[in-house]
Amino acid sequence: MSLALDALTIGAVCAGAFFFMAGTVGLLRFPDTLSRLHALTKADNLGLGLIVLGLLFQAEAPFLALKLVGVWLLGLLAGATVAQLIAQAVQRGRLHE
Amino acid sequence: MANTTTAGGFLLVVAIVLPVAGVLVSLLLGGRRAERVAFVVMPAGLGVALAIATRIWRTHDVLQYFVGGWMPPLGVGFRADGLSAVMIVASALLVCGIGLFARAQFKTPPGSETRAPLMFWTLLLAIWAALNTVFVGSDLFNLYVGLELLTFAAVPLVSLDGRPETVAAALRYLLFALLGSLLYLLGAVLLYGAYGTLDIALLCRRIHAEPAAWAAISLMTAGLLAKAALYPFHLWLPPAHAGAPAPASAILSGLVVKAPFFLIIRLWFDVMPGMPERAAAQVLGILGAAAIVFGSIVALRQARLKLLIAYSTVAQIGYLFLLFPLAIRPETGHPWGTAAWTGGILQAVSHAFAKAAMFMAAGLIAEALGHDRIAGLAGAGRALPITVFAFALGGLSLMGLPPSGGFIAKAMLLTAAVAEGQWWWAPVILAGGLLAGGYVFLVLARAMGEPIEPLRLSAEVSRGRQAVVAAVALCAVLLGFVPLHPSDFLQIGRSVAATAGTR
Amino acid sequence: MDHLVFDIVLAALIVGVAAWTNVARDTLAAVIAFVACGLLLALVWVRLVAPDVALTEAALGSGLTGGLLLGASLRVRRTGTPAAAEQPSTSLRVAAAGMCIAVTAGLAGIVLLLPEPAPTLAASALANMAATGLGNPVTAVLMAYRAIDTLLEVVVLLFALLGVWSLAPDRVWGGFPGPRHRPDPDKPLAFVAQLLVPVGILVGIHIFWIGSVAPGGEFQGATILAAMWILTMLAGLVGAPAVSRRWLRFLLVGGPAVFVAIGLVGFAAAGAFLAYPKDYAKLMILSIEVPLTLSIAGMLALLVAGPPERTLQR
Amino acid sequence: MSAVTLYGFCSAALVGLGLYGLIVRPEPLRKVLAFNLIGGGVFLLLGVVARRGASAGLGGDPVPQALVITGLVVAFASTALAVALVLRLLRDTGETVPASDAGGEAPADGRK
Repeated sequence: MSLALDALTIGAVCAGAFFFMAGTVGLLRFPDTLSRLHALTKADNLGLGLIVLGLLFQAEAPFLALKLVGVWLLGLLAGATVAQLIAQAVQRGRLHE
Repeated sequence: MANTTTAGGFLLVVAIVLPVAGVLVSLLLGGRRAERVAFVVMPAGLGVALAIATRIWRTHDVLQYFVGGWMPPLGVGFRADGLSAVMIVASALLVCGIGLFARAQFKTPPGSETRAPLMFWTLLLAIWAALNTVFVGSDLFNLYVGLELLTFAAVPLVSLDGRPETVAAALRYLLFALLGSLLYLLGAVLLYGAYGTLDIALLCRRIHAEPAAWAAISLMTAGLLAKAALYPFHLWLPPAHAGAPAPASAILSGLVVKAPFFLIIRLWFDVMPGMPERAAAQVLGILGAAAIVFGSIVALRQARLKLLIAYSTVAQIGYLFLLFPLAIRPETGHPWGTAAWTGGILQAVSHAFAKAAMFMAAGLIAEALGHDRIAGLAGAGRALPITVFAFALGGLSLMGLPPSGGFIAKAMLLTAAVAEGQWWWAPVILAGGLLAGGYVFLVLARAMGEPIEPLRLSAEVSRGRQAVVAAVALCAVLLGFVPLHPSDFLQIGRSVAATAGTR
Repeated sequence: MDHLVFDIVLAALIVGVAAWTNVARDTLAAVIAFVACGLLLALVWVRLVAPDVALTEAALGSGLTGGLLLGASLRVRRTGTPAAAEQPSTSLRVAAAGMCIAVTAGLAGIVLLLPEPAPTLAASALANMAATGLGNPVTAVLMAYRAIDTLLEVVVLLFALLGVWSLAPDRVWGGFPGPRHRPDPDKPLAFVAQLLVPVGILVGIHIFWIGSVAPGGEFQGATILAAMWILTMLAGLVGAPAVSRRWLRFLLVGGPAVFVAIGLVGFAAAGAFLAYPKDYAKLMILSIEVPLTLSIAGMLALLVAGPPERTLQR
Repeated sequence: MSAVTLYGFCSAALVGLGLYGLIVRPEPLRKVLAFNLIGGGVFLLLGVVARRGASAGLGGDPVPQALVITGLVVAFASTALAVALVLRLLRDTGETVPASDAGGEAPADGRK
């Protein structure tokens, strides 16, 4: 049983790490701010979600699992807000490159 | 050493908590009441300081207090020896004098609260609390917090009038002070890592000559030198002390730079007695000698009175550091039995009074004449006779002429140089006195001269304020009547270190 | 050590990011690198089994300090200052590098020479904890054994705030700190503030509350509360309070004042300043901590907000 | 080499890097950043000392851990005061960097 859970964790975390990597590559390689933002937020939200999912299999107490989900939700919220703010700044021409 | 709180030890807590409470109440009440609170705290604080000194004097023993009843190494203690008592009383007297002097300058107008008076009165009490913390601290981290208290109370005083050049001076001062604090903290961390305590008395028993201890003392000394503005770390001092309002300059130059010097004494003589090598002490002495020569010569060439006084502080700080080569591992008995020990500490105290008086005198002159250019001082002696007289009295101490505390201090340093066979300090001490004579007479000669055109005073200066300045200067003169031999009082509390650590 | 690879990577990352803060041309980039460095350091604190410190480092050392410096570097940039400041000569750089390498090498050497077994106060801190009624040894150090440090440290914060306020121009004294942030309900920041702040306040109180038995405490909780206050100010939901407001003075002074007062009660009740009688220790510590947390939160938020810039009168 | 020693080296490197930045960077804000790096190094060293003192079932000596918390708060206060001074100078002296740098350049000279 625990072996199966470990395998699930490893799978999910590896997948999450892959998405993080993809997002970072996008951040570095894409030409303009908006597409960088796109790559970063999409991939990172998915990556974070997968990692949290993987760790949920290891959570010993329900409260701990709840905290992990809380981390994911806060991460989503922060990512979305910052992306909005940066996009607004780009639209108003306050940000170059 | 009795490992308990001594009777009367609570006075040490009161000495710190009283001005802190003053700050809290001032801030809460705001407006005019800040000044009133300050004038309630000042006599009370002076009373506490005198009570501490009399107790130490009568019992001939240290005062000790363990906060919360927790013993070191887990807890934090306060400890006041003869040296602490002298510094506490001197600070209390000066704070009260400066407070009386500043009353006219930082009067709160009726009605709404104004910035400068509120800040001045709260920061004055803040500096007092910080100084007392440094003087009674016996835990190296607690002392770090005390040093930071001092920094945060002193820096805003520099830029109190808000001119851009004073803000720049305050920033420069802050950067030096922060570097000093961090180096000090790094040293304290190394000591904890090596010996598992920050308490000075315990460290003294556990410490021995090894790389960690050497590195710690070097880092801490370097950090404190930056705060004490010893040459070549003096760059921040002249603009900061000359730019601050006169009462603030008086407290910065008179007291604030003495706190790091006091801590270097604690480190070298209490934490690691007998450990510092003569060579290291010679280095401090050489820096001190360089400060005396450099500061005095640059002071001679200043065109503005306050800058002249500030550079003179750079020079006078140099004298303090002659204590180290002359008192460490003396041929004759304990370091604190030497003439250099008493002389160095007397120099710290008498310079505090003399310099505070001179800065306040300069402030009055600038207020009356509307400027502080030395070339335009003619006629000041006639217009402000008491003030110029007070300036001259302060000058006596700087030159080392009798009767003044400075004379006794420099005479004892000179005696020690001869007795220890370190004759090379003697010419520096004498040359510093001559150069000080040069810049003091330069100012006096100008001030006593007849103005070419009749002097127009831009402001009236009350007799009361002039009298305060004269009283502070008189304290420096009165110190000239202490007996010219090693003081017993300054040796109270030293025997602990002697039995515990001297090798 | 099975985590050694992780440790090596983490340490190398920290050194690299720290070096980047020196090298980066742009101050903003340097600040961002510094924030990253702080977050990585928070991980190190977890590795060093110091979760209390990890929380403080992440919230205060990296978060609030980073926010403060980000705001400052943006203001510097907005005034359009060219990076024309004279750069130091190569010889100075080489000399500085040499000195810094020497300092680093010396410190590293001393780290290797530290005594084994290391001196520690862990046992005595643990042994005396029963007298404090606390379950977290770090909180016991902060609130009992070395309570005087904590008291003086809060006073340090207050002095620093006085110093910041003293930089206000005379005519705006008593007014509002910092630039005005206009309310704009459509903005994402206002949305996130409305959503996040209630949660954040709960988290802050939770972290403060569990500090007596588990990692957390007044400083960590206060930092989160301060961050929430700053967020609502940034979003324009509430304005920064005028520094002459009486309630604000109460908020700031309350914590240290109660600390001193209860310390004096210790004189009477337990025979020493800041001593707690055994049966009431927990209660007394808690009655210090509650106002202290609020005061610290207020001081931290106002330190970020800066000196008064706008007058009371319109 | 143990992880604790590794982080000890890391703290030494942080102190060195911070000192370098302090000497070499003329802009006051960069000096403030450098101070925070040195501070980070000093606190990390304190953490290493704490971890080495792990005993009695505790993961580390709580005394130095508490000192770090105190130190972090003090460091934040210093940063806030320094930033306020820099910004005030910037506003008063307008857009010129050299004037705002006058306060910041000195430490580099002072250490020569």
